[in-house]
Amino acid sequence: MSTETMKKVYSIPESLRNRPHHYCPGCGHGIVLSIVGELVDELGVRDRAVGIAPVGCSVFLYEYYDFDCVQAAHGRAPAVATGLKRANPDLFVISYQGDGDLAAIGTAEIIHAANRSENFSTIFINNAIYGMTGGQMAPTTLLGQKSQTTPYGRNPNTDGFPVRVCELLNSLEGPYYLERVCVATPQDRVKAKKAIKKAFTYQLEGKGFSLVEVLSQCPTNWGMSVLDSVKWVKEVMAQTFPLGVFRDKGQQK
Amino acid sequence: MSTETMKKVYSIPESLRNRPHHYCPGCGHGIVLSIVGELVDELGVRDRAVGIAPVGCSVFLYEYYDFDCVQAAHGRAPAVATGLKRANPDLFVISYQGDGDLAAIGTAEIIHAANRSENFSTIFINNAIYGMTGGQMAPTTLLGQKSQTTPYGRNPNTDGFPVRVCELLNSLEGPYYLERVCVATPQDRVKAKKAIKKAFTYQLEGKGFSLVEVLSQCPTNWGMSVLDSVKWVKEVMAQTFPLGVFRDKGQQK
Amino acid sequence: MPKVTIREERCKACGLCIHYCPKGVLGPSEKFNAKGYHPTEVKHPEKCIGCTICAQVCPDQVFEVYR
Amino acid sequence: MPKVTIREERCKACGLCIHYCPKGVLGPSEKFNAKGYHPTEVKHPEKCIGCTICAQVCPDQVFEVYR
Amino acid sequence: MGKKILMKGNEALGEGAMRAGMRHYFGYPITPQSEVAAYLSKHLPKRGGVFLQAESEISAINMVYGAASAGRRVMTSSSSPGISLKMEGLSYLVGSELPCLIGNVMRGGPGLGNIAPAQADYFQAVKGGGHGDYHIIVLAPTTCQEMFDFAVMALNLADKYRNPVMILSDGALGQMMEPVVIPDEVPIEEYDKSWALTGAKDRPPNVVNSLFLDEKELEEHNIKLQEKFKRIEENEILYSEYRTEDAEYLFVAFGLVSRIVHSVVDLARAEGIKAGLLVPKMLWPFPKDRIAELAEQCRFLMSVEMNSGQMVEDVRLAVNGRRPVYFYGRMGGGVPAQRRVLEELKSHIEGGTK
Amino acid sequence: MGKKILMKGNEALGEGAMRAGMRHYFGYPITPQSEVAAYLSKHLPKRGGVFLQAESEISAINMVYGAASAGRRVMTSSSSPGISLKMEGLSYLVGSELPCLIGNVMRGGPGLGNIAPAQADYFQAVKGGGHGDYHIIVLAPTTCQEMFDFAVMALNLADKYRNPVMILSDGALGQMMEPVVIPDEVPIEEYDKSWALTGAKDRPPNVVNSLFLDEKELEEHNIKLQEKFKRIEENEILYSEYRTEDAEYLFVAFGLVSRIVHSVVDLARAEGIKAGLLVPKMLWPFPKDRIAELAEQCRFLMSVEMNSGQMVEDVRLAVNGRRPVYFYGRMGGGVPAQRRVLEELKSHIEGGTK
Amino acid sequence: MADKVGTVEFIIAGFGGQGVLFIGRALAFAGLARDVNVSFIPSYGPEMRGGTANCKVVVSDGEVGSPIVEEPDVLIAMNRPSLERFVNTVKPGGTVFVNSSLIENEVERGDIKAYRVPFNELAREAGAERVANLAALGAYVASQDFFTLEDMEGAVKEMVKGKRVELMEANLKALRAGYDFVRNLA
Amino acid sequence: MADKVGTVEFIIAGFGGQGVLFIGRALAFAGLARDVNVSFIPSYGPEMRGGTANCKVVVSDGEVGSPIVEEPDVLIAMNRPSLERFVNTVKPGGTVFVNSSLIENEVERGDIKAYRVPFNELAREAGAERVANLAALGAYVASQDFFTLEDMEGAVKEMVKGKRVELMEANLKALRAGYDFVRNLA
Ligand SMILES: Cc1ncc(C[n+]2csc(CCOP(=O)(O)OP(=O)(O)O)c2C)c(N)n1
Ligand SMILES: Cc1ncc(C[n+]2csc(CCOP(=O)(O)OP(=O)(O)O)c2C)c(N)n1
Ligand code: SF4
Ligand code: SF4
Ligand code: SF4
Ligand code: SF4
Ligand code: SF4
Ligand code: SF4
Ligand SMILES: [Mg+2]
Ligand SMILES: [Mg+2]
Repeated sequence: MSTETMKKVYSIPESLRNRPHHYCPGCGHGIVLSIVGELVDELGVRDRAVGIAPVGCSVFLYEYYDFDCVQAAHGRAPAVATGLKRANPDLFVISYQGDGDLAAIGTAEIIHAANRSENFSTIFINNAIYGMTGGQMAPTTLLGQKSQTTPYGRNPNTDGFPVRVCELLNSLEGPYYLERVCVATPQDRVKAKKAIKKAFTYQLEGKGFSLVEVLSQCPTNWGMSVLDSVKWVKEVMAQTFPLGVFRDKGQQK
Repeated sequence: MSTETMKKVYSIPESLRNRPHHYCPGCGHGIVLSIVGELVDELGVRDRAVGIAPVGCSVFLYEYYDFDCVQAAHGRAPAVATGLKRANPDLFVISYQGDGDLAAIGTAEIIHAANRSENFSTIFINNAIYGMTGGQMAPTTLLGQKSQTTPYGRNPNTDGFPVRVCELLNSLEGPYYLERVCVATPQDRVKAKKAIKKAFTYQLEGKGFSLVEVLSQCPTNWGMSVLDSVKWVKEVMAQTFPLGVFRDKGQQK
Repeated sequence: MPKVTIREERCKACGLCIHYCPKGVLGPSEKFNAKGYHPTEVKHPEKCIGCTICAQVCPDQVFEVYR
Repeated sequence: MPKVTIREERCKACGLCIHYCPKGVLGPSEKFNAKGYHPTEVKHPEKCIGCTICAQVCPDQVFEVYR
Repeated sequence: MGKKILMKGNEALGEGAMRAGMRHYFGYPITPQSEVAAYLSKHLPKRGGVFLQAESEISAINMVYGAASAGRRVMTSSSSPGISLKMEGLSYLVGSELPCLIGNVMRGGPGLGNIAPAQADYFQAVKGGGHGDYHIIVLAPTTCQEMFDFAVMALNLADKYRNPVMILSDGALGQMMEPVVIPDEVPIEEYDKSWALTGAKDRPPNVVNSLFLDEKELEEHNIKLQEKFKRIEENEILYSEYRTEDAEYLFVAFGLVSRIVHSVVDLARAEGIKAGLLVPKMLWPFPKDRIAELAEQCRFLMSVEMNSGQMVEDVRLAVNGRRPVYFYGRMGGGVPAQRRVLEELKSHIEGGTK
Repeated sequence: MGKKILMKGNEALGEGAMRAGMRHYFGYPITPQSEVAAYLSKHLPKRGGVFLQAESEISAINMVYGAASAGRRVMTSSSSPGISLKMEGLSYLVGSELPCLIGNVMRGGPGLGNIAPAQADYFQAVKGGGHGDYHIIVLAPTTCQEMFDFAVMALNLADKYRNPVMILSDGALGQMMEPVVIPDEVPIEEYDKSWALTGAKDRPPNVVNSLFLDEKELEEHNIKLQEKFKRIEENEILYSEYRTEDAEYLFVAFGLVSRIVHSVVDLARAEGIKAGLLVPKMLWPFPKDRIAELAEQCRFLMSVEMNSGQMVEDVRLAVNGRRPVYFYGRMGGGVPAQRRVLEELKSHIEGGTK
Repeated sequence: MADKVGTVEFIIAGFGGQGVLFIGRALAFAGLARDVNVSFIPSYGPEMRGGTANCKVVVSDGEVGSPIVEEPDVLIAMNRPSLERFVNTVKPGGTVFVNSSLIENEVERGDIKAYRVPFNELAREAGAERVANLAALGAYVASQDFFTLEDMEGAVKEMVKGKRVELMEANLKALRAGYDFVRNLA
Repeated sequence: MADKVGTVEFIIAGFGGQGVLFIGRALAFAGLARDVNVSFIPSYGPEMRGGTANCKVVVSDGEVGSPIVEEPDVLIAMNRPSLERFVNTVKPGGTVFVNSSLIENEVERGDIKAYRVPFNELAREAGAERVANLAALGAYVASQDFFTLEDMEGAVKEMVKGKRVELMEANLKALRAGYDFVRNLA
């Protein structure tokens, strides 16, 4: 049977450009990229979407999304998103940040955007490392984890504790929806997509600030094989960062 | 009876310089200043104390404390304290911040110092306003409260919610001790002093990060009489910012 | 007899001491101090019990208390 | 019959599709692609059930799935 | 015609920007620019605009980045230390070619300094306080009226060149009140904004970006920017002159100081000294050709500033050795006194034009 | 004697600082300076020091402020955008007269730019990217050995003058490996630190501060700072020369570029063109007197830089119109090619010294 | 009433709470209403809170050059530190208004005209000590012939519009009291 | 074995994972051990991840001027894009090493010497495809007479000390295989 007469049940989303990206083999960023593309297609918002590319491994998002994009300074995506959305509330704003970006240099920006409940959606890629710069400690690096700047393992006495972003933001009144997911297995991927869809839908409904934290494998900087890395997400990382819904004002009613 | 033969039961603490300060009449900052001076005397740490003066109404602290002092850039007192304490762990470091300083521009610094459980004490003056610059909205300004930049009252939809610093930091693993007090009445002042003493003692014991939040009247920028302002602290402000101990690792054991 | 002294040039007339003194010892003076305020003065020295409350609530370190 | 196609020049040989394909349809090729990887290829086309799992777990948008 | 009202310089800045179509303000409080925010927080909502007090100056400049990306006329303002915090953002704005207005109401430095008027951020504004090769257009008003007028001009220029424009004023100009004529109609120039992020509907996606990982691409991007800067230098010079026709001694001064020196010129002339004054009202681009021209007719030049000598370097570069260029300045909030400036002038006349 | 080992420039910087007694490092990751942090995170703890990865560049520079207040030798490092974020902190450090070492491993700009080597932060470093009147000492190494040596020198100078010192290198110098001789003994100079915050035991309290609300006080403070800057200018000039004795055409270049131009000089001489090269190894203070002197003997000067023309302004100010000063530069990470520079030189020779 | 004002430069100084900026702004408003050029510049401080305050005003038929008054024609000193700080900067031939309620010192210069007026007392009589600044303004008006009392009343009404109308009456009373006091000296 | 090396400039280029930086560093280490001057400069990218990589090495008896090699004496091209990008920059009279396992193209320039060596196959035979870079290094060593095979073995041992010692054997085997391959061509 030739492909012409068959139904295409999966192909690269229309909201993504048909060009290869530079993520490493097996990187969680690539999977989330597909999810965002699929959802922008499904929700039919491509022509009012604005993607924000942060500084980090996802810095080239603007080359992958096939819709309007802006590249934000390191950590400042929430401020840029705020400016965009306040300037034009009709835009559908997808902010995207890594853990160094969001939970270190950009701590103030994410907290205050969440506290003002700015009406945009944040996808937060927690890979427990600074990926792009070659594997330094992130705020989310696990205790004992080695990195370029914790060569002897992260020590809570000198380097602090892994920052749990959903829990931190959940102490604020502003956020509308907060969930932590991962993309380690096909089943996790389904849940992650559902969560991001919810975040997007809430934005379309004008509900305010949503954030979906994705535990995301970085085989390169974890120094693991891809298969080990997805296992590590489930078995190790999720111990420190439990999966689940932290806040869903849409369900409270 | 002449004063010579009497016991002096109160006079200006030795750790404070005997010179007038510039705080407005009735300002809570002035009361906390006495408390800090009394405690530095009582704990006998004047000769290894370093006070940090933030940018805000307390910017001149270095002129009031009679011990070593450093003036920090707006919001960065926790970073300066970290540098000092890491450089010389024998120093007794008293960081002092206003609510604009700590909970707006300095959000990232306080969160990460707390998360690393840096071994210094923070006194956090929450007066629900930017005092020094003439009364703009602070992160802690109450909903509906008018200020120079919320002339129509703080609106959660555009200006966000009052940030509860103790609650926010309590979502982190790092802090050792967190308490919220006020200095509206003589009784409150006693509790406030006890709390700050605890924070200081924990530092001397090397326990890590402590913060005491003080709800503090700013009659000038609240546009109230001094007596109304202390009433407002108790009756209105404490509704949004409940007093009490949020974390005390010393008591958990 | 307990007693308070006032460093009147530091007083900013906020009134907290007057308000919280349990014995009504204190009150505002008629005159101006160098800062332009009417400083607190001891109106009823005989009533003072030396409780230090005035000193504690005073934001301007005006008082010395003797017992 | 369900079917997958592979845009082999995008593949980075991470192996996720091979690992997660419930039917063992996929495997690594011997040859290099332009990026220097041994791309995934369809080893057992007849076994494919068109479940799209490969496409979903692929970080590199390599697959098209037909049913 | 318009109406004439008494306004603070800071208010005039805010009002001018609003009249020029600015509807989005993002800022963080700092003295002596607070009245900009106070004024706009009151008036922007009434005109359907957005006033947002950001959590920091950094956040504010990045909100500006976002709103400018969306194609809106947008501004922020601050004072010296707060402006320093915006340096990364400023470099990004230029790199991404985003128009916006930035007000710097300068105060004494370095560090926390004080809140008195100063002009010590000249280098930062004109040479580039942020990283990389860039320029911003820098306007230097001298009156409250110009605070208003230049805000309008700034927003027009920003859109025209897709480049940030800074209004470099100081605490005195910001705090003082003068009558300001608010015209009924303000000349808002419209420029193409098809680059803005409005949603990729019926057009290819737009991208706002300053990242060019490939060295060749980044170099091309830089060349494009440099060409733009050159175009600006050719088209946009702004200065005024006072009694220069026959001046033998040329003062150069900007902002508040130019008004003081204006009075000094009169004092000098009254004593028979042929002094004149050139006031750059745009600091970048700098009126270097005109200064070079005037240098020919003068014995020497003298730059008077509220700093340790910054603009004087640009005057020297313009004069290029033709004539001596002297400097007189005050720092830390000190304002040059007329008599003192006059003395300084005379000392150089007497000392000969060494 | 010491031992000779192969090191990256970034590592040599870190090692040099440690050898000079730096035991406190506060930084935030950024390419192309990451190896400084990687190296120090490994080695500082072994030597009883503190390596702390801060939550941001701003936090890092303020931790430096704290540790410097305590009287310790301390450093931070970053690259262009990260350095921009330190501008407020830098102005505070100078204002409070705190010694420290700041490494800028420059990359392409403006904005996010790229991670290729560049020299476009010259103005920021030399003219003052932060607010207020200030200067920092700026060292410009040209080899991995100088990355090491200048780190030592920087920490000595910082303590000597109670002023921040910057090492301005670039991505290529940071990433390249060369043999570095690590001497057995490093010359650590000791200066008075009685101003440091060590606890007011048996002495009056010390205060580290840059706030002087009173205009007169702030002006006095500034005058004191300016006097110090003057002293530095008088004492601390650093440059090297190559074939300048009889040079008719003088190149001026710093950092990596100076090594390229060094080769160009040989190429030119091989063709009978009398080229020479002056390499400022300290950019502030700038070797202006020597350049002015050499200008007398030359037909023209030419500044070669990896930017759009920044140091050339200081060369022009030094030459003050005596001779033409040309510029050749590459931007965005482009490195000047030897042949291209030679052509540029020849084109000006042929074009005449207009 | 004169048509031309020439150029008059003012320094008005006192404690933080004494309303010296109000005096300055009132002069500026009145000048604007009379269609002359004006500038007003406060010494602004972080001290919302006691401390001292002053402002500088220029009123002129021509363009206002420097708004920074170095040598005033008129000094209004509401307290002693202000008098001490500024009295020697007054132009020869200038005028000083001294708040005799708070200042015991005499003006020692012979080349300027000094009015000693008990502004606080006049204000207390007018209904509120805090409107002493208006008494000072009134005193100045009485000393010259460009601004009329009506000009100032207009400016004051304009300025206190809306807020604190309850003080309006005391304001106007104090203004007139200061005016009358100086007129009666003559 | 020659005593002097003169000045030799290298460009070594390939895919991200092909270990081209290792080759460059090995040359630099060997040079240091032989007491000549060296410089090594990687093209560093954010791409830890596939993509292309290259490095530049200078070995010289004299001072190293510019470490940025514009016109190499020696090019080692581990993949096709690298050959295409750099082959025309090689100095006339220079040498190119082409990884014939991955590159079908011939070198078209007549003024340089080209060695086509199947680095990947040699490495596979030596025990691991990923040590193809060592085969390339060996091939270069065989083509000149300053560096000896022992020099390179020393450098490699120094570099892999501690980590990945398990690969040491394959490394040294591949080094020799590349060396032998080129020697046998002669
Ligand atoms: C102001 C500034 N500081 C630092 C950097 C360097 N930098 C680039 S990406 C990055 C961190 C990336 O880590 P993360 O946010 O966790 O994203 P990931 O790469 O892991 O997805 C850093 C520090 C920069 N570009 N700008
Ligand atoms: C970088 C920077 N931004 C802004 C300011 C201006 N500023 C001085 S104090 C202050 C806020 C003070 O408010 P808060 O921290 O609440 O202290 P308070 O005066 O209320 O005690 C601000 C914004 C500054 N000095 N530096
Ligand atoms: S470094 Fe890590 S996060 Fe970045 S692309 Fe590679 S695998 Fe993904
Ligand atoms: S403004 Fe408020 S906080 Fe500041 S000194 Fe006055 S009363 Fe206190
Ligand atoms: S000591 Fe007690 S009783 Fe005496 S004046 Fe003070 S508060 Fe009143
Ligand atoms: S509390 Fe202190 S400042 Fe306030 S009135 Fe009493 S004495 Fe004066
Ligand atoms: S569609 Fe399902 S069965 Fe077919 S190859 Fe993909 S994962 Fe395997
Ligand atoms: S998941 Fe995609 S990239 Fe990974 S091996 Fe399969 S096809 Fe290749
Ligand atoms: Mg990360
Ligand atoms: Mg406050």
